[in-house]
Amino acid sequence: MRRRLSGRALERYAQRYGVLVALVLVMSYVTARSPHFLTTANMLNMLDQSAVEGLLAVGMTTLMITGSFDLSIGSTLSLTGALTLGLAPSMGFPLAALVALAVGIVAGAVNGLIVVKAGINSLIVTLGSMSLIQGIVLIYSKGQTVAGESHTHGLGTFANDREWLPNGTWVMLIIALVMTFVLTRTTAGRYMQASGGNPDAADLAGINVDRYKVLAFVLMGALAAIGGMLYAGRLGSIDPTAGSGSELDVIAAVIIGGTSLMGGSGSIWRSLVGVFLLTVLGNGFNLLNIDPYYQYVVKGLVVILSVAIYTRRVRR
Amino acid sequence: MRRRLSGRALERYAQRYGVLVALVLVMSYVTARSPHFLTTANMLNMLDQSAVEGLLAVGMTTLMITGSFDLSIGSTLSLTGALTLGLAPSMGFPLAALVALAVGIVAGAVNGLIVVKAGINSLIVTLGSMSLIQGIVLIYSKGQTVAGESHTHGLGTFANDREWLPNGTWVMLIIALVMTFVLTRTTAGRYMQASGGNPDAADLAGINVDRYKVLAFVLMGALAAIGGMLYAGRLGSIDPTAGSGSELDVIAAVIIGGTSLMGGSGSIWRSLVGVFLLTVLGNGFNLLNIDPYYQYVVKGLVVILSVAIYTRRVRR
Amino acid sequence: SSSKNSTPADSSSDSGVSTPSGSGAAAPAKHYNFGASVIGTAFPAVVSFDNGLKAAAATQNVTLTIADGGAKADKQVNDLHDFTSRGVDAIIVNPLDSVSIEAPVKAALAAGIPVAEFGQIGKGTDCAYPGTVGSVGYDENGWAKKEGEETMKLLPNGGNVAILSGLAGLASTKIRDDVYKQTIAAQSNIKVVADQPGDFAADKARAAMENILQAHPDLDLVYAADDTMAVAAVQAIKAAHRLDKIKVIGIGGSKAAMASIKAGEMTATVWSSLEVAGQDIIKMLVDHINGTNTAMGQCIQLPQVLVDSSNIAEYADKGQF
Amino acid sequence: MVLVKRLTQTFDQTVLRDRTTVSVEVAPAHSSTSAAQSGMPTRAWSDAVLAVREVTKRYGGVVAVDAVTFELRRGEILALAGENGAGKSTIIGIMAGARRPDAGEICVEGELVQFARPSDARARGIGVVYQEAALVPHLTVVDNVFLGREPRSRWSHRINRRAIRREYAELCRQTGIELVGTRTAATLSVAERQLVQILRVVAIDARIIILDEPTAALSPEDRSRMFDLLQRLRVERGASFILVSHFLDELEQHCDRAVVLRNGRVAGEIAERPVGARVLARMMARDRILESGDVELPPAADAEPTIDRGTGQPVVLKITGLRALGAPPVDLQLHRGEVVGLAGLVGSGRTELLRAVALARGRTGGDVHLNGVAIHTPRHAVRNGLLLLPEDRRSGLLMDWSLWRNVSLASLRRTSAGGFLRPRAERRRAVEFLDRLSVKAASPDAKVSTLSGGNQQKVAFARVLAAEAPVALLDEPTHGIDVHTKAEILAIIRGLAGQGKAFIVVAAEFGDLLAVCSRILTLHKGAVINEHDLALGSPTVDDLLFEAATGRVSSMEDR
Ligand SMILES: Nc1ncnc2c1ncn2[C@@H]1O[C@H](COP(=O)(O)OP(=O)(O)OP(=O)(O)O)[C@@H](O)[C@H]1O
Ligand SMILES: Nc1ncnc2c1ncn2[C@@H]1O[C@H](COP(=O)(O)OP(=O)(O)OP(=O)(O)O)[C@@H](O)[C@H]1O
Ligand SMILES: [Mg+2]
Ligand SMILES: [Mg+2]
Repeated sequence: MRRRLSGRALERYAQRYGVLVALVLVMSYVTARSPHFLTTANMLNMLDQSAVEGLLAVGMTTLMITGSFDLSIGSTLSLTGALTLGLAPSMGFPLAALVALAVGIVAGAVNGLIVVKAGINSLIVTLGSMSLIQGIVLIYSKGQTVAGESHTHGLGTFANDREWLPNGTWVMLIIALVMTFVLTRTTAGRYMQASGGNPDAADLAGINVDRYKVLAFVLMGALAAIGGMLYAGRLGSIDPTAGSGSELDVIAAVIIGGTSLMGGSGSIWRSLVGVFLLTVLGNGFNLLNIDPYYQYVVKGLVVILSVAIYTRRVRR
Repeated sequence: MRRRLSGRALERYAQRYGVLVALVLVMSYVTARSPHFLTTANMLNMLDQSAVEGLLAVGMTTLMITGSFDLSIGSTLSLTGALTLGLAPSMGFPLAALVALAVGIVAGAVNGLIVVKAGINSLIVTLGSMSLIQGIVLIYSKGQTVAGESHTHGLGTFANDREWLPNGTWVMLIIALVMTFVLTRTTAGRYMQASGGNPDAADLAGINVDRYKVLAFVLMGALAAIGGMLYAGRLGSIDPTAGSGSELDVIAAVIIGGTSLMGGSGSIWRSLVGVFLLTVLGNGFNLLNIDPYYQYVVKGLVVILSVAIYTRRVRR
Repeated sequence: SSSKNSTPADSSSDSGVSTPSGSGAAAPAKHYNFGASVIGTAFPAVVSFDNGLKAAAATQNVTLTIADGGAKADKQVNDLHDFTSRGVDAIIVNPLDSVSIEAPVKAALAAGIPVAEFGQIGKGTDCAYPGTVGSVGYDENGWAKKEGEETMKLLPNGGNVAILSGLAGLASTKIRDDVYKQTIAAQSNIKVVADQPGDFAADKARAAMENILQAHPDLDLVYAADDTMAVAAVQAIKAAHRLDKIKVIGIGGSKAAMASIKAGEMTATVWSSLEVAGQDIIKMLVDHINGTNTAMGQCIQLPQVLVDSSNIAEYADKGQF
Repeated sequence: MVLVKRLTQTFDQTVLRDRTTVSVEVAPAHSSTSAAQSGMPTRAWSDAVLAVREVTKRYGGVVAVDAVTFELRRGEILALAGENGAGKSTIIGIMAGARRPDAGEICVEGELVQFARPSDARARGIGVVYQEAALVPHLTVVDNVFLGREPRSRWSHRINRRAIRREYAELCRQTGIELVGTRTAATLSVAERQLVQILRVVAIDARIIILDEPTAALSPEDRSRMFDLLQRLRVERGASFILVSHFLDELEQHCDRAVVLRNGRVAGEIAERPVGARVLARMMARDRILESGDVELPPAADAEPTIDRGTGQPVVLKITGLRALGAPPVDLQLHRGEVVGLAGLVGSGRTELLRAVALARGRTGGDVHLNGVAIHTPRHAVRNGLLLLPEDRRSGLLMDWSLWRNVSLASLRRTSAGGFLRPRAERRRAVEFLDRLSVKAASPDAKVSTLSGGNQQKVAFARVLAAEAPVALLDEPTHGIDVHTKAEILAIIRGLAGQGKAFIVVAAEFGDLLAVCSRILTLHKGAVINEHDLALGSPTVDDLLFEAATGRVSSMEDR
């Protein structure tokens, strides 16, 4: 349980930058194998592709730091995306976006309140709400793809015109920066960390643990909603199952980034590196013409290995 | 030492039998609404439908007791089912089953060894191996449905002829009983619980924590393999993605059954009640012809509520 | 309202790859890199299409990259952008969602990469996307309609029908469910007594069928939205010893369904050769690049065949996935 | 209004002796119950700094605190004494807002208060050093100390790190506590965690400071430093203190008054100095003492104490050149029937040494041989008969398991056949050991998490006893144990040594070492600097303390 300070510097660096090492390794390999990889266009491409997942990863990192999970974000993304596209024609984009945001926040708040007030584990609560929200999406969309004329309704700002960094990426980066600041520099962030790291200790220190836990859920919901808008803006349409499955990818990216499953610590930029690693992987598969079936194999190996690079067995 | 029965007996009963209460509530509702529900045929039906998931739940409960998860069981199920069906024509069912079992065991052992030796969290390891094994299934099956003439190759023993309890159900029940005995009545079971509940303490007591953790993974792999055979036997064919998604259902059932996410405690019969609860729900949906979209909503609510029934927020 | 510009597929649909008429393919063909973005390579039906692509690519000296959309529209959009980044010679898209691919397809076209589509025909828009070489398509509406008509034929005196629908939220689920119901609505004595999801998965479909059988002792016909579910339904009905009273029809023409029809268990299915679609689309693009057929906006519709006991002999080994 | 208040205050004082009528008499208009319901503080019945009245807390059938009434006066140090499980921590939890009472009232500075959460108590100037230090493992020492009251900018709530660092340095200077601020809490020892908590109550400017066994893990030096600190806070800030400790001489020396709890009830009060240790001990356990007649040390349970160093007896544990985490190499031979003590200050490396021996963790060199067999893994050690009682009982216990399952964990082989458990025999055997240590619990089936701190410690010790290992390394076996049980435990250790078992014992309280050991080694910064053979003459506690603190061997000249 206790370890010596001395000589652990290397280990700590490995911990801190391990995921970057993994990323650099994968990127080097793809660069060596494909001339199309290390181009501005392709890089912008990948940044754009990472925007939605990156946004979700920011929320998930914060949430996991407070000691919870959210499996319902995929459904929430579908719901808010569908709402944005569905409502924009009648009420205009800004209002539709506001409605979607409100819905995301409510979804997050309900999840959080159930977790906190009923004391049920977040995994099972959000497994339930994943299904529940999926049902709502299906009911709202009548099981059909919701398509909007995005460009005519302001959503187009998120469509990617690939000239320079697309707007979605900017949104993601700004939110990531703000949240990094909040987590590392403000009392709210500190209290979130404490609430996840040791709720009893936080409680005894006078911190309103429940509030910070719910807050993280609300943030997650809000970011899922923004993610839904980005998604809708980027694709111009959204099918009722659009987001499903993204929760596992996001959780994988966050864990690859080294955020603790036990709560209490984590870092947003490393989660983003994790997201980017997965994007690069997908990009590399397409550039290098890897057989789809082997893609599954390679992806599995990379996920495990990139964590293994920097995980040292904790000495008890 | 004084022995007095505490007045918290009721609370403890709620904990122990809460999932049964949830089951009874759901069953009562469906019974009241459909005359076809409470019939022997329908009950046998549901038992049969629960067999594969029940088997997986036995393994997952044991695994979660030792403090780990396995998200790769769906892929393993597909793989072993495909192998059984694919190999049976050429080498006969017994040998094919043996190969499938060996593959399941190897998959479990590899997962377990990585978790234990590299010290990586089981969630991320099995998220990786889920993808990896899925790739192997696709490569083996060339992406096609693997079909077998099950009855001619011995697998038919698992096909359901619905005369009396089908063989698959027997297999599941016997394994569940054996594992219940192992967990509650043998030193190995106790050591597994200790390894999950507090690895440090188990270590101090001289327990080979790593061995028991790996053992639970191996068991999980073996049961996923048997589940694959049951699946293949029941349906006579298997898609490359047949098992995908079942891991979340199984985990939901196990948590509904009250097994701790933190490891250290859990009960197999309650997990089976959890599985049966979900089966009853699906059955009720079909009998009552509930709109598919609302099924998602109801399922989500039932999952959350059935846990809420017996979860008490820890009192100060 | 689908527009059919030309239907050269008819000629080649029966015999696999046939030498395309009029294309000068005698000289050693030039080598090309094609990228194909499909909705998911883990779906057996898509794999049949892929196999057609691969077979044709091999004969036409095309190196094919297949990107697995994993049933996610955003992944597919990424894949398409990646192909454009890489600068492939042509792109084949099997869209999960027709709207979302608009932007990446436009980007590809802007980069001078020809695009062809394999997908659902008859969405109410033009058959092929503007600017693309063309589209080879199947017709979900047609399939469901055919099965609806078959139902009316099988139940001239009316009866009770159960539907096993696909995974909620997928476009084909909705079409196959709605169009079927609209079709049989023409005959008022046919009653849909159950409409339950089987999620295109065998185990879910089997369980749903078992449960529906409990609730409806007077069932006459089961319509499954694909053959995987239809075959699972047959098993459930057989186990309940009611196969003599209940007819089962499906969609897709899978191997197992063909075998089942041959064995006299399943009643009917609709078949369109996805493999041929793969071949047609490669040929369309190669011809376009070689300049042998520069027509834009071509539209090829795959023929649909209703397979039942009457023609099973002919189709028994044409089952796919 | 002011007049009314003054009146009631004097009135309170007069009726305090007859408490049954207070609530009716004092505030007929807004009775205390209505105040409780509305959550509004109202006038109260005591002008003491802090007072509790008729406070009751039940856990199921267990009444942890039963109608307890007492008060804390301005500037005093009040001792709260009682055996393990008497209810001390529970009442403290209630005063801290961490637990909700089932009945009763709390009054702070003459105002009736209701604490919904710890922050409420904090806002009233109540600071608590908890028995089980609750720290956030990933945060640093500094961050833990200032958790919840970080200096921050008004707008962005940005934490002013520089100010924190400055304040921390100032805090260390002021308290004399030296603790590297940048270490993460997860790396701290039990004693160090306790120091963090002490820093915290000073940092939050608490006026009412409640300390729940703050000294249990501290070395004598840190203890006296802590008491100096309390005196200074009393003078400089006018702070008042409630102190829980099982070191009765400590209470005698520093406390102005004492309240003694027994089975959740107030068993008695000692109203003025000196708070006699003997009287305290008698009050805590009147029933038992009346029977045995002896207060300080009940007679050894089993056998004659063996002060003989076991020469001539075979060596059971041989440690050669063992380096724990880079500390200087240690050589040690433990003979059959011998009890060897390790004396040292906090951080002197005792825990690391024991862990390196028993768990092979942190070994950077050297060998350990147990009866001639080299030990490489913890499993290996346990199998060959070497067991470690860890310093941090939480790391050794399964908190959600029943008592008896915890006790039997290391000795399942004795009550199983061929890998099959015999639960009834297992439970019976475990209960024997629990009884021997008089563990107080609702039932052997209760979860360990429901036990009081001292009783948890007993369960951990019972496991080691139940394993009946030939060699046991005991890291703070008497941590948090009340005087009576402590005497019993020491007697048990001596008794077992008489039967040929061998022990290495670490105890913060050097008196305990002197009472139980046949040989004592003093450690300073990881190195063994002296060895005392008690058969040849016993050193005093002060001798040991001098050596441990200075690293110099005590001799006549030094004294
Ligand atoms: N991971 C670590 N990082 C920094 N210092 C450490 C770490 N682990 C242990 N130490 C320090 O090593 C020294 C030896 O610790 P150890 O716990 O063995 O001392 P001890 O004599 O048992 O005292 P204590 O009463 O604190 O248990 C202490 O100063 C401790 O704080
Ligand atoms: N959460 C709980 N559930 C059930 N019983 C409890 C709980 N907390 C405390 N108790 C019981 O209340 C009684 C008093 O416990 P408390 O912790 O106050 O004792 P203590 O005087 O602090 O003892 P120690 O000296 O060992 O710390 C004990 O019998 C204990 O078992
Ligand atoms: Mg206590
Ligand atoms: Mg120590």
